[in-house]
Amino acid sequence: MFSLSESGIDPARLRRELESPSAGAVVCFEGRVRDHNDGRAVRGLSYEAYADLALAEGQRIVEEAARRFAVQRIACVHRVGDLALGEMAVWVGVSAGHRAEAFDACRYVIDEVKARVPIWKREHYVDGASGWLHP
Amino acid sequence: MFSLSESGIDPARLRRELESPSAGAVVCFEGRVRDHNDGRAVRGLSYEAYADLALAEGQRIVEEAARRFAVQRIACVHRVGDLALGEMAVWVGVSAGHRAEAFDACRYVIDEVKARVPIWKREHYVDGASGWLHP
Amino acid sequence: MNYRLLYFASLCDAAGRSRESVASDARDALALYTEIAARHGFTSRPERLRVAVNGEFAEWNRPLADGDEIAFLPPVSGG
Amino acid sequence: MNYRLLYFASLCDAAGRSRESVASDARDALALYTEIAARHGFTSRPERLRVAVNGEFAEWNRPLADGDEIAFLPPVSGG
Repeated sequence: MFSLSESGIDPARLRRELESPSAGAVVCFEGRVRDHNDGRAVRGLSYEAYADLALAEGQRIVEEAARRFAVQRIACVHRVGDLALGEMAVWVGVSAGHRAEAFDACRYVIDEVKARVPIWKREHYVDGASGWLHP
Repeated sequence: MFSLSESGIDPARLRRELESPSAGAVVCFEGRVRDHNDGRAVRGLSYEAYADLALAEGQRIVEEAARRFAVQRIACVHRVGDLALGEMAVWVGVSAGHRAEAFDACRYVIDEVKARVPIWKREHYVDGASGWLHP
Repeated sequence: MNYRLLYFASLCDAAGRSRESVASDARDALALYTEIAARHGFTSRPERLRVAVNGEFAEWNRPLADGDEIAFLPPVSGG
Repeated sequence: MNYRLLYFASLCDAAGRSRESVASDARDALALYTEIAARHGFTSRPERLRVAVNGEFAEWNRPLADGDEIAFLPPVSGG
């Protein structure tokens, strides 16, 4: 399940949705707002999403991961709007019978989300400037 | 930091110890007691450790991971004693500037802990039998 | 034909708006982008962008229909 | 020489105890294991085990000193 959130991500709540009696392994990834990027001091950032397409593409990625890897549950949430330093920008959680699949599926989801989901980051720098990141 | 715990693992508390303003990525692994193994229904398990050596070897693994990968903090806790279904047996958390290193270090720690740290699992089966797992 | 256009991130900044309706003779996404880029001064070449039509990714040669909603998408940077 | 022995997991079950002190003429870890395995009926061949001396992993040919604490370790199964 892929979703967008306009407010703070609650990993404990999301984590509970991965519960399964046959899940021997859970792997979670958190992406957070760092205090620097490419040598510039960052004071915060904003994410803008093309929401309809982001939700559809995020869900496709989750379903791809579920087909490729022997996992039980997958959840991914991406923030939109303004984030302060240290806030969670994205969370991915995977439960599986065994750890290899949990790691691989979690990595797949975050890699593909970053590559494909129409979300854009604007960094706000300590020096007052800001800019969109378009890799 | 590697430790053994005789009581339930609290991932939220452990997670807070990984905080760092320059950490853009956090990866956590949880190993949990599954309701089956090799086709047998499991009702719980016990872990026995050679505590002195387990702590020394676990700490060596954490330090190896810190040298090999560009990470910021690493923590690992392994339970000992009796565990019920669904309880957390082991937790590994890694914070890093970037996700590749966080994933790789987390994977390294759990793989090496399972291979090298003197801890043994006794499974208790629903049919009343129990046995040590010595892979 | 009448199209609804959506702009995101740097293209939104360059266009000075997040959406607009346009009347255009362009019959595919690439022709429409060329026309719109000239009007708003977009400097990104289409190879750097992706295009979506009616909420789904599409090819640049995708024929357009009256009333389609088109978005030109800068390289994404989520996560 | 006097040695302190620690037993874990299946070896603890087989020995019926988790520790004991022994007097032995064995001068290295392998000789000591051979002697102890015969006494307690351990069926594991030493290649399947690891040995630790005084809380650190050691080689099987490690010479032993009076008072050493020796543990024969079954394959681990943590995690």
